[in-house]
Amino acid sequence: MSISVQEADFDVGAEIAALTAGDARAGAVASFVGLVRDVNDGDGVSEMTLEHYPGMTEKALEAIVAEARSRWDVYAVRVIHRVGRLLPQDRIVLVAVSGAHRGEAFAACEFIMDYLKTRAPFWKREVTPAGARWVDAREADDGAAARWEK
Amino acid sequence: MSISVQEADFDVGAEIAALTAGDARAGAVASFVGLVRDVNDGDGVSEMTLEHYPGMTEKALEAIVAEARSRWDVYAVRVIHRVGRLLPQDRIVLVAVSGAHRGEAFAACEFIMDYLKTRAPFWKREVTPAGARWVDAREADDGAAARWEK
Amino acid sequence: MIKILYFAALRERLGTAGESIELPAGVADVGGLLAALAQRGGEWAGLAAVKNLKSAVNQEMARQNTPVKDGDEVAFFPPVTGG
Amino acid sequence: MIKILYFAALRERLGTAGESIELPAGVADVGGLLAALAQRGGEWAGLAAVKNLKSAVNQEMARQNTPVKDGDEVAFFPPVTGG
Repeated sequence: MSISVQEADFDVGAEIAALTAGDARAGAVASFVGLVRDVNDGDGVSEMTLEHYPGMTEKALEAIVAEARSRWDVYAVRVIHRVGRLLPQDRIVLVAVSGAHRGEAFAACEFIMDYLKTRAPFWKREVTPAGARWVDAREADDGAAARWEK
Repeated sequence: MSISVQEADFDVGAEIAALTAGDARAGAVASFVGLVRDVNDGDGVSEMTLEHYPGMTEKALEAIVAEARSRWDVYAVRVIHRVGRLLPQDRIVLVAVSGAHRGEAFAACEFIMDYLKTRAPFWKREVTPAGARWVDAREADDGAAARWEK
Repeated sequence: MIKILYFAALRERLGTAGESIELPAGVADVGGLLAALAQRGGEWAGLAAVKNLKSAVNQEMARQNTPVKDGDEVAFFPPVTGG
Repeated sequence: MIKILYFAALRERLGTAGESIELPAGVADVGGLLAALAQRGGEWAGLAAVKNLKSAVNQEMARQNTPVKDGDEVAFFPPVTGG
């Protein structure tokens, strides 16, 4: 299964290794790990909770991965996104892509992250010294996703 | 130490985790793993040997990392490149970069790989059914490096 | 009947995670459904004016003119912030 | 004295990984050194004509006009293929 939405943490090394296990065509694995930062918009963050839309989340991620596969010749794709309560330095998301060469793997990995940030139904609620608040979407994320439009 | 040239394999998960250990500013780690493919230029590859230029290799990698740091605001960088005899599916290289956000981390990681491919003194000698041969440089690698030129 | 879901800040603001209602008479798309919900008044009156309000129909991202018909699952939520 | 190193296919072709020689009279740069080595004849004669021959002086990538002086370490090699 290439897509997982889960509360549990994941093993980055094992996931990256599994992506190319038994596949000697693969010369490249590009990957991304997103982590909880202890600061956002200038305020300290002591914890966050990730809410999502069960059912749609998985469909949205599948569609994003399918779109990446239609654009680049990649072999295996793995997406893991955590939900629930997370603390600073906790892993949030993993995207890993294998391919023959690095160009396709990098592009597909970055594309998936950019689309995930703008099209997959996850919402972060963070706790700061002033109380809990929902995280605002970053305009930079819309810009990052827009550059892939044909 | 952010740069290693070594015969030994490396632990991708441990290296990626170490990059952000104790650093809660980091929200992003982009990484790349290069692997030995079992085919190159249409011929089967049963093993390869990586030669390098001891001393210059480390200096070249340090210069590439320094250049990446001057271009993007990234936190930690790790480069490991193996030398010696390797078999298909063996890991060859790891580049991992942490930053506050993914854009800088992805760009710096891909930049380091592109420059490493064209500026760090490593040479691959591969064994095919027709005998051993030195791997030719790929024109695509020159093109990939050229796009970063200012 | 249609199923409506509310997420994140919108869920908190409206005080509900979702409901099942008869498709209001004359409602044919997402924009029409928002207008019908606004007639409830209170927090609902401001629903359509929520900045960058996003919607989905049957778990696919939707727009104001995306059709809504009996049996559909419609969701309203703020811009997504995962990853 | 200067130290000259040869790597990869070039090392095999020339049959040596390196040597230490007196800086030949009149040699001031990488191109001049190549011309001087070519005078040895045999495989050396074709050295400067090797496709995409690369060089380094004191472990920094060099060009034909990069200066070479007494005490330097000069290396010749094919295009790199790591990663």
